This record gives sequence, C-alpha cells and structure tokens, in this order.
Amino acid sequence: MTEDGFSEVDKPSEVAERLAAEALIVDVDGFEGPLDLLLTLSRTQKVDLRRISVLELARQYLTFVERAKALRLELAADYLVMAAWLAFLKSRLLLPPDPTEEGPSGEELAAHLAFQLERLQAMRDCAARLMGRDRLGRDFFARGLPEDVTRLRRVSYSATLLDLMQGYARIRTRDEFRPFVMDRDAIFTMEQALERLRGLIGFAGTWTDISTYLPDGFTTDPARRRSATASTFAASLELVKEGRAELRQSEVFAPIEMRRKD
Amino acid sequence: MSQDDAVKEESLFEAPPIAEQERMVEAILFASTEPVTTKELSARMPHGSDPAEALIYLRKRYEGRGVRVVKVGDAWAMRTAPDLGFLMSRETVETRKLSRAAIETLAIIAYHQPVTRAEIEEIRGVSVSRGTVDQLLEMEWIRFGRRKMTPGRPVTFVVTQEFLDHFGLESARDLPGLKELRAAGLLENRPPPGLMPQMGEGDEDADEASTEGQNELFED
Amino acid sequence: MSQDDAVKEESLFEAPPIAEQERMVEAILFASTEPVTTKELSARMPHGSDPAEALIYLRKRYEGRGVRVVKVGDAWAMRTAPDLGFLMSRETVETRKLSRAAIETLAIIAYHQPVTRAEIEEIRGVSVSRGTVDQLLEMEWIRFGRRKMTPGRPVTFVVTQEFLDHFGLESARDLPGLKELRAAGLLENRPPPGLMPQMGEGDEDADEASTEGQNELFED
Repeated sequence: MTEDGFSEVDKPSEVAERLAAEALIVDVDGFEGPLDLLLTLSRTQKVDLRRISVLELARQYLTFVERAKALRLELAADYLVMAAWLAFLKSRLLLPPDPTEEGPSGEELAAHLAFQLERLQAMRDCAARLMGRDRLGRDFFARGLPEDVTRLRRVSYSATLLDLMQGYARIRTRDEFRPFVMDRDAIFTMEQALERLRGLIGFAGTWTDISTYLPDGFTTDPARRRSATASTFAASLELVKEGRAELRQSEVFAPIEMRRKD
Repeated sequence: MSQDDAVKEESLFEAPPIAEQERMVEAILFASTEPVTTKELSARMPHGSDPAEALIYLRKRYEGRGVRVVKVGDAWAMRTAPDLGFLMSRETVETRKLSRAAIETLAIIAYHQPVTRAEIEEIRGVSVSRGTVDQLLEMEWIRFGRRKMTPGRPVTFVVTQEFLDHFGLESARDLPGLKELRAAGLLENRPPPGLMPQMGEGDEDADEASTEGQNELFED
Repeated sequence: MSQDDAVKEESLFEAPPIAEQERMVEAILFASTEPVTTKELSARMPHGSDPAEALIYLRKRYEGRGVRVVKVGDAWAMRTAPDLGFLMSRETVETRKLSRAAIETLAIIAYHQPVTRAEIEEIRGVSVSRGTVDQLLEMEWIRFGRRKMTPGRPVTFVVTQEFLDHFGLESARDLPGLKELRAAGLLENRPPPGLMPQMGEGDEDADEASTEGQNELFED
C-alpha cells in the first residue's frame, strides 16, 4: 500500500509536488546555480516572495540535495555550499537565539535570502519586459536608405575599443619578459626611504603627514610618487618597529602621520 | 523675442527662421540611420541655429504619423511607428539569439548601472561567463563605465545608446518598472549580513585582487 | 465616393481609413532600402487599401518640408529636399580602419600617459614612425602633454577628450586592465570580430596561441 491511496484532497498535489521535485533533480543541469534552484523551489509555496517561508525553503532545498545524493547525481560545489549554509540557517531559525552568539540573527539571514530571491525574480521579470518591448529592426525601423550626398570626401580613420584593447593586450603579452628599463629609475627603494627618514625624523617632534617626506623628484610623476609613497610608508613602519617613531591615521584613507618617539 | 533678435544681429549671418531650421533637422534626421546628437545637429546647421527648439516643433509635427521623431539618450532619430511593424518586410537580420544568462545580465546592467561584475554575480547567484559579457560588448549594448570607488576599483558596465535605440528608450530612466523596483528597494545594493555564501564569486575575488596590482603598474 | 464604399463592402475586411493608409505608406517608404511601386505597396498593406490615393495625401503633406515624396521610375521613395543637400556633406566620410601600428601606439599612450616617444618605442619594441604619431595628432585623439623632467626634457603624449568620446570612456582610468580584458573574453585565442574566419591566417593564429600561454605568466 502506498500512502497515495488515502486522501483524495491532499494527495494529488503532493504527488504533483513530488513529481516536480523529481523533475528538478533530473534537470539540475538546467539551473543557473543554487539561487535559481531556490527560486524555482519557492514557487511551490505559491505565496508572494515577500511572505515566503525561508525555513520551509531551506527544508525543500536540503531534501532536494539529499535526493540528488541518493540518486548519485553529482552536484556542483556551490550547490553543496548553499546546502551547508541553509542547514546552518535552519538551525539558527529553529533554535532559540544564543545571546552570546556573534553575528547576524537567523531572521536577518533569512530576510536577506528572501531579498535576494525577490531581487532575482524582479530582474527576470524586467528582462522579460525588456525583451518584450517594441524593438528596432523588428517592430520599428530606421531609415532604410540612408542618403549620402556625395560632396565632401573626407577620410576618417576608425578603431573600436576592442581594437584598442586587443592591440594593448598584444603588446603586453608579447613583451612581458623584457625588463622595463624605464620603470627602474622610477623606483625609490625602501632602503633609500629608510635612510632618508632616519635623517629627517630627528626634526619631527610633531605629527607630520608622511607624504611630506617624499624625496624631491618623486612627487609629480605618478609612478615615481607611488613608489616613493610605498617605500616611505614601509620605512616608517620599520622606524615604528625600531621604537623610534609613532604612526597614526584618523580614518581610512586619511593622511598617515608620524612623529618622533623619544 | 527682442532679445533673440539682438543676439541674431550680433552674429555675422543671421540664423535661418525656425521653420527653416525645422526642415533642416528633419532632413538630417531623416537621412541618417543612426541617432544624431543636438551637438552634431548644431555643428551641421548654419551658425546660430537652435536645433533643440526646432526639434520641439518637429516632434510635434510627426506625432501620430507613420514615422516618429524619438529621443535616444542625448540624440534624436526618426523611426517608424511600432504599430506598423507588421507592414515591414523582415529582411532585416534577426538579432542573434541571446542566451538566458545574457538577457538577465543585460537587464541587471540596465537596471543597476553602473554595475560591477561582482554585483551582477551577487544578483544572479552564479558567476558571469566571459562569453556573456563579450557578446553584449560586441553587440554594443553595453560598454565599460566609470570604475567604482571601492577597494579594487573594479570596472563597471553601463548600457549604450545602441541599447536605448534598440529598445526604443529615451533614457535608462525610462526602463519599464524602474520606479517600482526602486520603491520596493530591489535596486539597492544590500550587503549580505555576514556569513552568506558568496555566490558565484569564488576565485573571482582573488582574481580581482591580483588584477589590481597589475593595473597599478599599467596605468601610469 | 459611393463607388468606393461599394468596393469596400465587397471585401471581407474593411480597408483602413485613408489617413491610416497614408501613415502606412509613409512608414514603408521611410524604411525601404529601394523605391517601392504602388503594386508592392498594395501587396503589403491591408486588403482593400488604395496606396495611390494615400500617396497623393502623403505627397501633399511633405510639400515644402525637409523631406519629399518623389517618383523614381514607376516607384516611390522619400528623399531629403534638394535645397538641403548642403547639410548632408558630413554623411560622406569614408572610414578606414586604423593601422595596427597606430592602434598599438594609441593603446600605449592611453594606458601609460603621459608617455614619451622613447617610452612608446621601448614598450612596442620597434621605432614609432613620425607618420603614425602625426596621424593620431591630426585625428585629435592624442595631444602633447607636459615635458618629462628627465634629461633632454622630452615631450610626452596624452589622449584627448575626443579620444574618450570616440571610445565611450569617461576617463582614461576606466580603461580595463589586462585581467579584466581577459575576463571579458578579449584575450581569447580568437580573432577580433569583423576579421572572423579568413583564409591564410595560420600565422596569426599561431601567434595568438603563443601569446595566450604567456598571458598566464604575465598576469598572475
């Protein structure tokens, strides 16, 4: 006896659901990653994506992965990563929150997943609407016979961005083993920087932006400036390590300041 | 009007009357298959002309006709009315069939532009294949936009005038449903609250980081 | 008129109103690559339409406009008004592909600006002909930048706003890096579009292939 024989009300839909799940497994190659699969599974809930039960969805997904395993279907790694994460999410949603636990709550994670699904669905809808628009060359047309009144003949040379980038790629990949002589004189080594800073640090009792320590001739040309900035920064760290200076930075990307430590 | 006249008198040659300017804009737009910017119109029309004003009249004149004057980004073009598409012979080249991935990627770029590859991947939940972006670039429906001011300074993608022309859009702001999506918060770049699996990014991240080092060497 | 009505009643579907027919003729003539005969118009328009009559209205509508409806043999076409021909002079530019040397030089300037001629030669591995630089200067894609603070104070080259406009870039910094080129499929072992499969490209291919191997070393 299969349980299918019992109720006439619930079973057909359940059978349909099961058939659908089987079909999903066979079609797993047709999915564009775990998020796509989750979106498809979520349709069986037949509710607005905003009111979707993420817990139920996680259960469906894990069942799916279990079945795929039972059928010895090979799932790509990202499907398994998602399965592991959903299992984690499921436990977070089911267990009472542990106040000592760091990080976002199960609800927050679930809400974000729901958001991702809704956003993906929205983009799919947009794509469909976009492709369904009246389109040039199909629904509306440009002038069929552009006129050229032959008067002025001017030669114009053209190139596309692709030409340009391919040209560049061609050169760069051809030449890579050749040392770049011109690059070398643009380098200010850390040893040079350290020597320079050691000489100057004695005068810096107040907080001073380390960029003011860049040597002459290394401040305008971007390549030289970059090299000098990097080596000066590295040298300043070295001085801090030696206990001869202190560094500070008020916030990300703010100037880095140094002063002598007595 | 009197001020206009004063300006006109200042220029050596008087600009043609607006009705004449309208004819000129009409002829130029008519003769070109590609959209023409007002800047280009200005350059081609006699000194002192005001193509923007002429366009207002011209557009009105073609309202409801078999051919319309349409705005495409910051350019203008004449296009047949969409309801008459059935009359046209379909000798035009059928655009290459776009894959589902390409269509979705295109929609994401259009609605989220400027958008980085990582953001596209975050939305689609899979990595974006090279071929997809390549195809859209070759069709000239997308192009590189400004780099993002985020770590790694990744390049972004935006849609092109060809895209707008193809889909009959005046600007990317006229994309269907854009307002609703924005209102629903679906165009926000909401960062995952930690611990989310970084879908589709995987080794791409490492890639980006090493790219950056190279870029720095290259650019200057 | 009464006879017309009788004709209409005979056809299964009523012909569209004449104003609508006029729109149809307008759209067809506009989009056609060739002049169209009334017979062809009839065949394309809904059953019972009278393109000859619609043409009379359409012709009248365009009288004195920037565009005219003209008869070419026994067919019809739309053309810009002859007195506005002077506006079309820009339409006749002959476009030629930029030479490989010019493209490479341009690419180096774009990626390395400001860059001296000696540096360009260093990177390309061959000397840069005066003609190439002059051509790029004349096209206004490059211009002279600041002199280098190195012995001899050589002039440098930088790209121009025209260059950025032409290539749809907002700034030279938005040029993709090598890794990004590859991610976009541009470093594939594949000829650029437009130069698809052609005979006698064997050498080229071998070149590209060996290039590809080197890429790997270079980028990572």
